[in-house]
Amino acid sequence: MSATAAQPEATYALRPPFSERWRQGMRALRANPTAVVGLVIVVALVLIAIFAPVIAPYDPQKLDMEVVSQPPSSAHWFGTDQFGRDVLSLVIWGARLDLFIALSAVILSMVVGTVIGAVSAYAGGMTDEITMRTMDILQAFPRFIFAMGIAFAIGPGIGTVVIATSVLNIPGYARLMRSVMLPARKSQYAAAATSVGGSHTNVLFRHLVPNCLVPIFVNSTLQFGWAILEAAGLSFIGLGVESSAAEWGALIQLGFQDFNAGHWWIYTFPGLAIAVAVLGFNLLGDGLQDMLDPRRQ
Amino acid sequence: MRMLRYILRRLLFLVPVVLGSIFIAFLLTRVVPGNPIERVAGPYASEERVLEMKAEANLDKPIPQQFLIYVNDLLHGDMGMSYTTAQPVGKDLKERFPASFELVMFAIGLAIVLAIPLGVVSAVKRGSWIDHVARVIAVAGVSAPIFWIAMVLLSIFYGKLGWLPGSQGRLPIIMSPPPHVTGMYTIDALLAGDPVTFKEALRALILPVLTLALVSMAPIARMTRATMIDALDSDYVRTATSLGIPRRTVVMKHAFKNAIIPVLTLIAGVIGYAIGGEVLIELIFSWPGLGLYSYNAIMSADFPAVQGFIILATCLYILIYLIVDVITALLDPRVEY
Amino acid sequence: MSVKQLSDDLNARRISRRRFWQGAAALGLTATGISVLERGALAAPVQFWSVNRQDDREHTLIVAVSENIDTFDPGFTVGSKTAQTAIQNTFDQLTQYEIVDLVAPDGTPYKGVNTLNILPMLAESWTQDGDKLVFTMRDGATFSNGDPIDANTMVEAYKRIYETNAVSTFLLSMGGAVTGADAFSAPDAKTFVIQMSKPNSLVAQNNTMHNTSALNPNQIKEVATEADPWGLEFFKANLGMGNGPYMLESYKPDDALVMVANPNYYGEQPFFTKVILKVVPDASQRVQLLLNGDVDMATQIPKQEYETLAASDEITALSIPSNLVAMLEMNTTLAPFDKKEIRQAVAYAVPYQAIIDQVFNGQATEAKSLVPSGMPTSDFSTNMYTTDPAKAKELLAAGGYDGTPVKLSFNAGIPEWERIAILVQAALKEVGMEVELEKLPYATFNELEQGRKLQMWTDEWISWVNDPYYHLSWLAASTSPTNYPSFANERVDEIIAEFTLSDPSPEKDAASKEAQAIIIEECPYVFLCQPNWLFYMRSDIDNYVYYNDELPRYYHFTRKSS
Amino acid sequence: MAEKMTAAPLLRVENLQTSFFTRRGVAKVLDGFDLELRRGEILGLVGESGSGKSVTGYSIIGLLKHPGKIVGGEIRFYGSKGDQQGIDLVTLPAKQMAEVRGKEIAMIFQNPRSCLDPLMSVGDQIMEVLKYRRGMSKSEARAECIRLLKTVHIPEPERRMNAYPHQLSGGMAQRVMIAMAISCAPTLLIADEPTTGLDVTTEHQILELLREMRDVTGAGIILITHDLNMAAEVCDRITVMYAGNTAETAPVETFFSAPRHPYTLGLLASRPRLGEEGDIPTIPGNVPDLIQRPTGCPFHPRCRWATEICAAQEPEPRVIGEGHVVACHHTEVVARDVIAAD
Repeated sequence: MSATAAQPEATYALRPPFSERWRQGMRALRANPTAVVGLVIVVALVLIAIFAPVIAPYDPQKLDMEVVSQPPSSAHWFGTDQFGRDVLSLVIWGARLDLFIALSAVILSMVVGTVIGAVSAYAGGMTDEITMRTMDILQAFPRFIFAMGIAFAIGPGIGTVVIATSVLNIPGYARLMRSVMLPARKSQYAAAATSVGGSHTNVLFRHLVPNCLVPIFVNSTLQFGWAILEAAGLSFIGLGVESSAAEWGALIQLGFQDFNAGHWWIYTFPGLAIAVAVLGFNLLGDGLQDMLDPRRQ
Repeated sequence: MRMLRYILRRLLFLVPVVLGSIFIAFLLTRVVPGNPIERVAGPYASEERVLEMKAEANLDKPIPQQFLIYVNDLLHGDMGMSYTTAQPVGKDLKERFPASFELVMFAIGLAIVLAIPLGVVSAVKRGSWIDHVARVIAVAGVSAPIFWIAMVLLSIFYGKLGWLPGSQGRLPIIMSPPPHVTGMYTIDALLAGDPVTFKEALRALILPVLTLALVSMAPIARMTRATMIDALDSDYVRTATSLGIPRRTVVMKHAFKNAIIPVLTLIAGVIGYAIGGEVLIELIFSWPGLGLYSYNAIMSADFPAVQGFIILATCLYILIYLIVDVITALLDPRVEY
Repeated sequence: MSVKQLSDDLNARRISRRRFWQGAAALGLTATGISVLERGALAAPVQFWSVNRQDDREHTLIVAVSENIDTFDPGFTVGSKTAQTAIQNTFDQLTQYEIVDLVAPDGTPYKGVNTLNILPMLAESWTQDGDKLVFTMRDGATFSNGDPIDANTMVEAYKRIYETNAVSTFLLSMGGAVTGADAFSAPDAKTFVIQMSKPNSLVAQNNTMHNTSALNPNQIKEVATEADPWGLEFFKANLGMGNGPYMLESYKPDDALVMVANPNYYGEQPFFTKVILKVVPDASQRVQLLLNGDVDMATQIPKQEYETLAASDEITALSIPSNLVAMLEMNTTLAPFDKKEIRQAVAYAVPYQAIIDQVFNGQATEAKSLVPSGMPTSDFSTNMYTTDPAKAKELLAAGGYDGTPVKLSFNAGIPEWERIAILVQAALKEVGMEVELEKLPYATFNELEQGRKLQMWTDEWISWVNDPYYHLSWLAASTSPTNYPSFANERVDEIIAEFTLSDPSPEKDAASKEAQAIIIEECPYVFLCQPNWLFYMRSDIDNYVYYNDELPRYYHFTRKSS
Repeated sequence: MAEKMTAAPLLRVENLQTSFFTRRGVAKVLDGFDLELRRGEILGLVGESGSGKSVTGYSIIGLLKHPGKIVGGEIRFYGSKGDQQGIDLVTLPAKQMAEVRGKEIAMIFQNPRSCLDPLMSVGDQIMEVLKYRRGMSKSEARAECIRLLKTVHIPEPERRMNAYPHQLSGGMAQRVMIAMAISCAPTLLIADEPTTGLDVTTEHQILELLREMRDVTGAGIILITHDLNMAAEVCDRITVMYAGNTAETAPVETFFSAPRHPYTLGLLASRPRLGEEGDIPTIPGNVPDLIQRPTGCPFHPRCRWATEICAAQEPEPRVIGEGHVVACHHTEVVARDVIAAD
């Protein structure tokens, strides 16, 4: 622990409340241009996702054989695809579907992972040992292949993509949760709470978990990017969502079918959408990680 | 000797992990609906033939028994026969391994060469525009989908410019591989003293390696930056500075050496990820490695091949971690062994 | 010790040439055989020094293919085109089709085959004598190691097909034409006889295909084990010693299959002394390689690439009418498609023209009957299905469609299916049927299709034998293993049973048309179109011959001198 | 003792202002701080956490970390050559400052084990300094290293040289630190809480060692500590800091016998004494927010003698005795009260 004398030694008990740290974080955000770029991208994406029906100039599912594979024009800024669908509209609606998939995958792995990690840390002993070894095994699995295997096993669809992209994130969360929990378990929080007669479950979930959530939240921001990429990868090899869905990976996959025909707009714009979205989440997560880590302020 | 004992102890400790991975790999293939025999047999095979084939593959037995048979075979070095290549899985994996290994090693090497300086510069110039640019560069590589990068790189450097070979695998199609020693064409070509083959093997590696390196860079750069910042803020760096040790020496000798140890562990993870994760790269570049093999295996429900690959990948992952642990133990006097 | 092992050993320089000769002699190989083997074996390691390698580019044909070998056993190849092509080029059959000059609809002349004129190949001559096919064996035909081929060889080979219950059994015994292994005999070494249950023209046609390729009985004996007397394990993983113009030099999955000219071939030596089938799994990369001239040919090219390739001066793009029918199939035993009206509604909803234009780049013709237009007795006249959403809605209502969404499944490996599925999904949505698309890896797709578990799906069919009854037997007979819609109609079954093996007659033709009309009316299949056979090669490659099994015979090809 | 008091000054800090530019605002951690150190003198710099003691140390040696910055004042250092003019460390270019560090001014820190590079043997670390700072060859450095380790009373120096920091006890590590610090014979040694985390016996030994080093090298030492007992044990003079200002400076005897600043009184009252039971009185209130400093005397919100003037005007340091300087408006009142209480 490197404590510079300019700052009072931070002890666990003395850490300021979450709201204060959050305010500090927000202040810090302003001093961190890359994170701000990330935040702007993420907020923009979320807005696009929410208001997709309003923003999108066309119905993304409307096939129009009159305007097949048109390059970008004033009528279709991003051109049209092989079915005459408006690529811009598809990309906009894609934000909705992709964010939904990523959010579901992250939440699923976060919930399962943190519960496993928390219980494991709290229980200790054999339970902890066995759980963590299982996590070791999962973590040693080749990631994409495992996702492919799961997707293959349960068949295509949105739910499949969510499950396939989330399973291998579970160990990460469990480990993180456990590492945060172990010192926390010994801290005043737990002692104080048990001394006033809280039950174990109560202690576990009411007191310890909230104090571990910040690093997990930061980690999730980074996981978002991965989830989007992995979902796109699954779509590319045909194990993803429905072909006609407005999902970025599926759009790229369809676009690549016309790669040699030079219809670059069909695959480039969804590709850029993914790149921008993932970049946004990564920059934001990276920045948050810096800011919420007291040592790197 | 002490190190050897340490390695043995670590290996022993890993036995349950390997067993567990075998079990999960086995389970994963058994939850797949249906079974591969019907597909392999085709629509024309008679029912008796299908049953016969199932019996041969032990798929007619209860799953626990299948597992025991599988583990028993494994212990005898038999990973089963692949349904897609009609060859023993062990032989398949052995043939594919050098192709993937060569690709991954070059890529990780490139990623390290690019990412670590980026991370170090970022940390040393923390908060400056250099830091921000370096961080964006590092993160940008991991942001675009890997298959998208691969396709675009190919269309530019092969399709448009013709500078680099296209999706034709490890050597130009009409060239035959150098005499087999390691299975890694660049090394084998050098051993054979064949500069032309070496050059071509290297050229074939450029694009897939670049693609894989781009996605491997970000975590390494990010981790280097973080550990480097910690190290630069550390008490021992302050001590060295307070004693007037030149800045260069402080940064490179004290801070960097300390910062790199956790990065090594991360690199192990990145290698592990790459070995199983370059499926899409191998697919697009027609690279006859483990990724393409496992892709074909999964897409054709080739149980033994999928299981074999997962077990190999898991063992490799563990092995890499072990190697890193050993390196760490050698570098860091605090590690007890 | 096997021949292969021996040559491998020599290859890897694990043994000296002396030991090789000793081993070879021990294996009972003839001197010619040994020298061939030795040449083949030595070829690879010597080669790496020949930096030039460009020398033989002129006579090397490079083909980008999409897939690996699934099995090398000629009796069992039904999946991998690469496997079928390798077998077709390394084995001759007893007979072959006559090659004729044809002209494509766009005016391009090309070579094709006349399936009605079957010429001898390994046989010197053949005749059909009532219920007997009699082949007179050629003098001097040998396997690539020099082992002679005579009538007894053929008996062994055909016996293996029957004894192992191979896929080829299915072909030869269609309609009960050839009932068992005892149907094959050799009255003398030069005469090989196939005894049929009754006179028919089907067996002679089926017999021209690669599935009847004869393995070397000596090699079978060598690799056989007690549990596996026919060497099934061995021949699955290893290409048998052939008798055709090429022989296998090497095969590495996901890399390449290399064939070289067979010096012991009884016929003419091919122009291309070496053929490399390079596995390039990604379709657009195969096109890139072809456009850049790194390969001479590319197979399994998605239809949407036609325009790009046809526009290139450096590429010859052939668009040849074929008997392939692309179909939307419905399971007649699963709701809602167990109702004829619902199936017909789908037939009225499908956007036929959009599929031909958008999916097949216009390189397809309309298909209106199960029997394709290029096959005798094909009859489109009773087909009334056009794209008519109003009519489709009407029929959906008549069929009592309750609005339950249906699943349209397709094989992920083929981009055309995906495009068709998206078009069909939109069209059906328009008439009030919600469709979920289910993109399946081919393994899953095949399994579910064969298990009759799909609800609605896309698939295609081409009959290698240009005979409507052969075709109907596969697709419409209720007992057929490939009648995936589970279509069952007594009259159709009756017609197939009665006429499949019968001699040509006006009644036979009329019955075929009757069956077609019934199938159109019952509508288990919606005939989307007949896509043309598209074949791409570099412009300097010449002499492509189109066979209706779509497998290229590389020994025909030549390279134009520049 | 007396002749040391009259010795030439080694360091004179005048009106030093060091601020931390945090995201919340500018924290004036040192706000016009004065200090004087003579050669061969041990000066105790005491105060609560956050009073700016360590920042003073870092300001002098030029190791302030971002976002800390010296914004005003002078640190005049008279160096080993006894330069009459001295050099101003505040304005000294970074390159020359780096020359000064280690050679002229050295610093030892708290948590000595973490102050040594965990990956290098202690011998290598000392030899590294000798190599870079004194241009020694490897063999020279080795010999010198052994000598230095002997100087700081490390037994078996040849063997200990090969030890890694984690293999050393805290006290041993601090000895190594001291050996490194004196390796270039600096004229000024800043010791920042050098005994934190050490047991009482070791603490005593380290302090003894510091004194010995002063005697041997004649260097001036600034001992930064919050522990008055420790300061009493080893220091010649003590300066009390409060919120970045000098509250009181006095020779050690005067400091304990006649303290005159209210804050000093509070500190003295709250120090733990051996053998005493019961509650230790603490100074009420908290260290002030350095971003929004109180007006006038920074201590006034906590001071029981505070009057209106204290809030309005910052007290000027006043000399009230031999080397005794106090910054308080009410020194006389305090003195009267203290004497009365005694």
